[in-house]
Amino acid sequence: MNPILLEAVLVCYAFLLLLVEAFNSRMPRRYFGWAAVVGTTVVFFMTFFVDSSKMNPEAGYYGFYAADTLAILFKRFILLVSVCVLIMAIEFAPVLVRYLPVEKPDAGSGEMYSLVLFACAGMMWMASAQNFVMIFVSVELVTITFYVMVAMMRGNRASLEAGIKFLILGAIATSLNVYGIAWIFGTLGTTELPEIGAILQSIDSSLFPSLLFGFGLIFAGISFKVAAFPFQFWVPDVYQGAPTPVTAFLSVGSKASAFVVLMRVLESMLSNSELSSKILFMLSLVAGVTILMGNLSAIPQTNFKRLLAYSSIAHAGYLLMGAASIVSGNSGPAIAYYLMAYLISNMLAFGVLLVVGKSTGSDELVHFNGLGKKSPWLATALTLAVLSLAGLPFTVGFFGKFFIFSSALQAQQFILVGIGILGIGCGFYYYLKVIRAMFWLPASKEQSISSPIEISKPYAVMLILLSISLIIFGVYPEPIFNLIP
Amino acid sequence: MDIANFAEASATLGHYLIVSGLLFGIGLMAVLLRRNIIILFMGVEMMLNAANLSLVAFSRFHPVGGGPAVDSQVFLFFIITVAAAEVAIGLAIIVALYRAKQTMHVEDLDSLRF
Amino acid sequence: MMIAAIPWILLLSPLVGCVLILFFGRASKLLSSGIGIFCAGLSLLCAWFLWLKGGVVEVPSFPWVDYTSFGKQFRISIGFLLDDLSLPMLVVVTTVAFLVFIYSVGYMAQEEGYWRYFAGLCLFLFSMLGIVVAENFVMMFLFWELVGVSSYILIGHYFRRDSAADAAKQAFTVNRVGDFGFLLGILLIWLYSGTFSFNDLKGKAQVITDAAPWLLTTGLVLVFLGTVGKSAQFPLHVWLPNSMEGPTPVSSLLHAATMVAAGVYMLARIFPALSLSPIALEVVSWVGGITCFLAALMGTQQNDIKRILAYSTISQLGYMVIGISVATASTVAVFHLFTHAFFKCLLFLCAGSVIVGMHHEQDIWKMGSLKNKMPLTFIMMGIGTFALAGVPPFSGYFSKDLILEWAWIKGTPVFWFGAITIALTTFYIFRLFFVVFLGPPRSDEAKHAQESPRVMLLPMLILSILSLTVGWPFIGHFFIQPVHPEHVPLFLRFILIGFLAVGALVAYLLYAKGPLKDPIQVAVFENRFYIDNFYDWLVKEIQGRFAGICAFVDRWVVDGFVKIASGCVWLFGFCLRMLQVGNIQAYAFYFGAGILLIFFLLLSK
Amino acid sequence: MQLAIFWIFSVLMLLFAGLVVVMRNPVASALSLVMCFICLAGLYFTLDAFFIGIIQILVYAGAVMVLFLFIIMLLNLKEEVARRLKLSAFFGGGLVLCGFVYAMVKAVINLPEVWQTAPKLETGGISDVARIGFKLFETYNMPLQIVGVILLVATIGVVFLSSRQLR
Amino acid sequence: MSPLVFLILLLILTSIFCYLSPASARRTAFMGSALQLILFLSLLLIYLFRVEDGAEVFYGWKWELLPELGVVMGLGMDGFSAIMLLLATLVTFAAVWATPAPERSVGFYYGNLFLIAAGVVGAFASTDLLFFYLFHELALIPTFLMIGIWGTGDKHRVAWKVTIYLALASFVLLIGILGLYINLPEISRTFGMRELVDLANSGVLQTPDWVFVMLFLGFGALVSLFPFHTWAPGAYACAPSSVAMLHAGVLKKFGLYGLLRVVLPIFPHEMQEYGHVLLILILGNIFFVGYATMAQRRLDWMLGYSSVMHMGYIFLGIASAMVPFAGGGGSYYLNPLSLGGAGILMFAHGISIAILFALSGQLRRRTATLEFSELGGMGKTMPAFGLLMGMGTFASIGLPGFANFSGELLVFFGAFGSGGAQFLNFYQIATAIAVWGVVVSAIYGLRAYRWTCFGETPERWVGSNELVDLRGREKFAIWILVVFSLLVGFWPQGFLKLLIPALLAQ
Repeated sequence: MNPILLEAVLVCYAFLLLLVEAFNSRMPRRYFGWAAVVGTTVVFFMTFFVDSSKMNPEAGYYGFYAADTLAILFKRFILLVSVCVLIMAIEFAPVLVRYLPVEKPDAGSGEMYSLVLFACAGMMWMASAQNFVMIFVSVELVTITFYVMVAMMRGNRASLEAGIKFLILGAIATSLNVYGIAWIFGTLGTTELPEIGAILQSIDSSLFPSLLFGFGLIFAGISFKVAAFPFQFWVPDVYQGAPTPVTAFLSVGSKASAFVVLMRVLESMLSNSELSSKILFMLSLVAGVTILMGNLSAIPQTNFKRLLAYSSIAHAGYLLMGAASIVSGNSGPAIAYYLMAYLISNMLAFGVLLVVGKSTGSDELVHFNGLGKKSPWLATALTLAVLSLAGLPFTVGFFGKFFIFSSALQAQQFILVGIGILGIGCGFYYYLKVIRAMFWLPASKEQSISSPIEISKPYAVMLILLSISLIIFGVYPEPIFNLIP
Repeated sequence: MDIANFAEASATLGHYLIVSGLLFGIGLMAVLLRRNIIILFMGVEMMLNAANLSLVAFSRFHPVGGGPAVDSQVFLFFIITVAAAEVAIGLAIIVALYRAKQTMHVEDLDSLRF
Repeated sequence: MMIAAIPWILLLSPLVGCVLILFFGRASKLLSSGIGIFCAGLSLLCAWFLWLKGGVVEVPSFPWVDYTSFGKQFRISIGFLLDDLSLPMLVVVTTVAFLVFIYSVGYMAQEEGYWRYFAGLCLFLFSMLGIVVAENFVMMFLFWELVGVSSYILIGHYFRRDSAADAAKQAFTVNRVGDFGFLLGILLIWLYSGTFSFNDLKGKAQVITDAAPWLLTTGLVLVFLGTVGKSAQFPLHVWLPNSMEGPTPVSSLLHAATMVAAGVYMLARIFPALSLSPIALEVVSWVGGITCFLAALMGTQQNDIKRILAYSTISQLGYMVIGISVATASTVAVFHLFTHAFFKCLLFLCAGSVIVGMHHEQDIWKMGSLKNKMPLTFIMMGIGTFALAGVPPFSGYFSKDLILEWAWIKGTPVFWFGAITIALTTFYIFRLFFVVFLGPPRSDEAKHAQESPRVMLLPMLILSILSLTVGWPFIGHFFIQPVHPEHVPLFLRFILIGFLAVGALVAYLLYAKGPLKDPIQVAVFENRFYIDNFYDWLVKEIQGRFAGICAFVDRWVVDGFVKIASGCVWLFGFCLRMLQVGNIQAYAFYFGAGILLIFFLLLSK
Repeated sequence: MQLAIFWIFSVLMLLFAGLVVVMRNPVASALSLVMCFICLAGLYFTLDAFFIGIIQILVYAGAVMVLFLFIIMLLNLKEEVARRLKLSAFFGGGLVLCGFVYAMVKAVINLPEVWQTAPKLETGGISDVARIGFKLFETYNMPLQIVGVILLVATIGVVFLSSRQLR
Repeated sequence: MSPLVFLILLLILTSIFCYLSPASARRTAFMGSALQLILFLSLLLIYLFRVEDGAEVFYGWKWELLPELGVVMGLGMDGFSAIMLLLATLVTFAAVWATPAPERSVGFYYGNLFLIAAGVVGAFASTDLLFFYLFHELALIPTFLMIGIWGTGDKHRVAWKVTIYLALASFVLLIGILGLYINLPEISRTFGMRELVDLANSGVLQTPDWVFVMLFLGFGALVSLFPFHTWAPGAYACAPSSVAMLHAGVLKKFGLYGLLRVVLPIFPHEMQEYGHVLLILILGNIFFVGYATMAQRRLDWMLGYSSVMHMGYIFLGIASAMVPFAGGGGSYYLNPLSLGGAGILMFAHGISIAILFALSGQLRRRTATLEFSELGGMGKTMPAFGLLMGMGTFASIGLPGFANFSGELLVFFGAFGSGGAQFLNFYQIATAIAVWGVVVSAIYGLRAYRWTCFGETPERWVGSNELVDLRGREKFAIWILVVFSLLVGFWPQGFLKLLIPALLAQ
């Protein structure tokens, strides 16, 4: 099967859903959500039948689209994220609708599902993008979709505020990105990454300043998506304000796809050894500061969603640490594995956050007090999730950290490793705060009155699957590892 | 400077790039200094256009096959389209915000912080 | 085969008894005492058998630790060294112990914790026998510590009494201080000689001395510290008087007859090495002399019947230590050890009998006129008193004077300490004797005192016979052949007798008439030269303060670093969070600054 | 000649851009931006990018800015009230601006042939539009389709975010 | 499949059953703990009959998780791990049987407890450094939860501290482990402990100094090496007694095990070079912490501090385990005395501290306080308690007959001799101070015993029926511990036969 069909099918399917939704106002919107889930799952399974050789690079794509193992891996990854996000969105629909001016109780949630699909397609394109134009276009598809999704709860001020922040800052990042691309193009005369890599191998050093100027701007643009210092400031605010499924999508999907882009850009830029030393130094500095920023600022947090936002910054830092250790040769798999671990654990965390937030109406950590008593299963799932995020053994997060740190050590990044250790120490503190809230602290009076948290069955199945895979891959990482090139 | 020279004289790549840089900077200043969100957004558009200017300049000064490098102009086409879409969405959000909050002030948007 | 098993039976039967009592003894008093006496009796039989049989008994040893690496063997075995020193000692220990076991049945009849008591005694017997048969330093140290435990358990028998609890603790702790030196000494000797077996010691010690004499001296002095602790030598003597808080039979067995003598026994064991080091001998003799003299001085002003005897024990142990240091053979000191074991045990048993008769009143100034109420006790106590004072036909005379003769021969000033102590000894023991048995009854208890039961009197009787006779050469030498010095001037005997007479005379003059309270009072002696107070101060002020400072430093300085570090991290996070002001323009500014940062990193050379 | 035109357009453009920042009234700002974009289109023309220049006028100066103006009018935005002078922002922004321009100038002067005039074009009679069109529909087919999706998403988004009542 | 897998699975399953059915959790816990002890004891017996000496690895089993990276889960048992497993299973048993049951959330309590136990057993059953580490971490969070929920005193602060401290330390350790791993050539990457040692001996594994430092700091902090010990006393004082037993008794031995198993044989030169630093730190443990222990006025804090102090002896054994050959030439041999002493002491300390924590937990359940000034006379009111407490105290202060004595003695012999023949060398001075530590521990140990069990019972307990004596099963469980301690104390040779070959085999 031609790999390009994946996105095509997905986009067409999303369009179809949109049409049906537009002309059939009677059908419950939930069905569209399930339809989207089914579609995404089907596309996910389609990825296993992809045959890259079917793709004729000359005929259609002119070096825009790569369907290498890395791309396929991340496409699967993004599809999985999307499935989770869709299921979460279905669960979240009642909350979403609360903030919308609607005619019917479930109106307005339908668009969400198709938007998720579009964003998913955009990310998949990002994973395949081989050309700065393609990168720009696919990134913009994702970004614009996220503008809409973040501001979706338009009756909710926080959501709108987050939307505006994301909009303005995202637009700045876009312009930085474009500016950078312009400079790279101006210097090298091409926007194709492999070609750039080839050119760079024998380039005159007088071009370096302009090249690095361009790269710096592009890096800033990508850093925005990755949430690397100092372009991470939007993250906590936007994560906190956005609807929870969107936050989850943003924190996992968007970050992962941005990382593929970063890896691809780096791969071409690092082909020149003189450039690479500078770039790697900058990367390691950014990585170190990002780890510190994320972890340290998370320490005094009291809002769980915001805490996860800071933690996602921290994880971006660890991922960048992997990227900065690219000379070790095995940081690619390490990053991929880390992202996989991050996917599972973060999705689980957001999954629990969503239902708890839905039931209590707030994401504050205080509302998790006594969860261990009230709904032990949820509490267990969340415990596993945060432990995995913290990198405790027998959860999938451990091997992520394990691989990242081993590649950093191989790259002799000792200072970075030191910072990483400090960050992990902080991480334990704030992740354990969640566990403390659930198991140590008694629930406040008002909460104990509120009814037990109800979860729909499919949602529970998702949580259980995530939890189980979190443990299984924590003990037996080989299946994931085999997927990684 | 005589007339002939004047007629012959044309701007160099450096000129364009510096002008584009200045435009970018002014756009950034708009973002940093103004309080109205719409004008902030305008500043962002200016920054984007500054990038466009560099692209066009580069395409003209690094011709491919005799003509200007069309790739970058195509890219520019995309940029403009995307920017338009972005503006549409952005303005929709701003309107929604205005409806909800009756404000356009960036400083009123600080309920999410720390 | 059979014979080889006997030493093991000898050693282990009290241990088995202890375990049995521990598990079943609570059922009945009879069972406890029965098991105890049976086991002690078994040991007694074995001991006598071995001794009477004589000759060398080859006993297979048990490897406690045995390892060979790189050609060096390290072996600590639990084995038996049955020779002229240990066999008589076994006999004495088991005999005295057996008698005390029997005595205890009567003495403890009304007490609580009967099983605990007998278990402790059995444990003690086991450990004491272990010391006696020990073939090497480590084994001796092992049992050395074990007797400390049993002593702890037995002193703390009345553990609900604060004084008993404290005394037990003190006894153990002070002994541990001694053991500190003992163990270091063992380590040192082991390291430089490569052995801790007593058999090899002599030869190996010669090797060390040839290489570095002070090394052996240091090792021996450290080992001697063990003796100082266990045998209550100055300055670690303070625990012994306090240990009188235990039941009287315990005081008699452990803190008079056997356990405290273990230190001397150990010195006798290492005598071959000790004799190679004149400096070590000098140290030993001075410590012995000072102890002997000071303890006697303190004893003169005590009012507690058991404490007087305790100081007397310390003083007599001092004699033995002097004996080790002055004579050319260890048998001199050991001889005194034997005689002392019998008569001091007897004295304590008599004191116990008095105490029982007086309904647990121990102050001698509440007694008096007991010779009528307790005639048998009176007689036997008299025998003990004479023996202790060293009145000629009694056993103490032979052994003590022998030591002083040796001291005279050696020409050390320590002799004069010993000689004066004779007077002091006679004085305080006669003071005790007169005040308790003569004079008017000084309290109601004294008026209504009764003779003790037969089960107590029988052991006392046996012991008094032994106390009387064991010093006579033909009987004593049956146990041990002490070496007599040659050329002892005759006047020396007169000097010693003279000292004895002076002491007795003064005591008679002062106390025989039965004064109601002590006519002389010397605060320094009564307060034991304030040594106890000094230790109290040391423990409370110096050690306590130091411990407090350590705890404080640990809590606030060492942990303080941790606290400060974590606090800094928290504060840093809190401040960093403040960057997140929530304003888009601020974020945009950060963006701009960030880009500049990246440019700086990338574009700067 | 070209240089003169360049200077005219660029100075005007920067001037109007400055006005966007300075003007109090949002409408005035928006109009300045329109002018700015028109001048920018002029600059495109000096670069022989006629198609792009026209697109610039049509899409930006036309559609986009009308949208801006429309919204400003719709919301009836008043003049910005200066709450207080944001000195810190001013200086910070100035600093960033200076730094950025400095870095850029540094990059510019290192470009080879940066101060040379543009080479002559030999287009061979094929028009700008045609070349772009061929490129767009042939080589850049795929991004173009993605851009289509972007527009679709934008439409959905706008409808979703601004419709009064959702069905 | 190795029976050790069943042992670990048994513990994990017990844990899961406890979580799932709180109603029958208590019964499950009792059964599970007894079963695992019986299972292990039978395994041990089979082991003893089947193998020549402790060097042999038995019940070996490997599960190749990531074969291309050398990540393998290896289980196996040799003499040393057999002893540690014996300790782990014994203490697990006692932690269930001898401690008071929680008042609330019984299922959760036992679930967590068995998770800790599984971690402990798994760690010592691992032949593979990575899984050794992983299993240790398994205990981290249950500990956190248990201290926080069922602890006493300043439990929340303490739980934070211990968890984060240990998490950080173990991460430092992980970096060290990774340092070993990445310095191997790609082809022979492994985490197997013996393999690593072999590779180091054959010169394939060349490690820079930082690896040693990381490993040492990591393991050291996990064992509460001075000055990284401040997490320990409070944590043990405030933890519920079962956790304190498992943690202080067994889990803490993890670091020592790692030092003996991995660091010592791989870094003989470094161990020699840094030996003096280590000796000074050890004296911090023995002398400084020893006196700090003496100043404690609560039983639980005293026990916590004492467990830190006693680590010093084991460290002394480790520090003196590498002895240069007399001929010089930069080669070393392992000192079996120090090794054996350290090994025995690990076992001994585990048992004795477990006894004491079990008893202190029982006492706290009855009196609700462990302040010495409010206790006293328990030997009368609760005779069995008093007896066992005495046993525990005696064991912990190193009285002959108990395992601690033999361990300490061997360590002293090993340490004293390892400095060479020069008089008053560093090792000898350190040993002398360590021997003084024996006096110090006697002082505080007996003080504690005297203040709890001796003297008069305070007014408030007179006539109250709260001070009931230990129940049969509690006594039984503690007696089992005592018996094992006595067994080692009376016959250390039997254990040394297992221990020393295992340690020298590397």
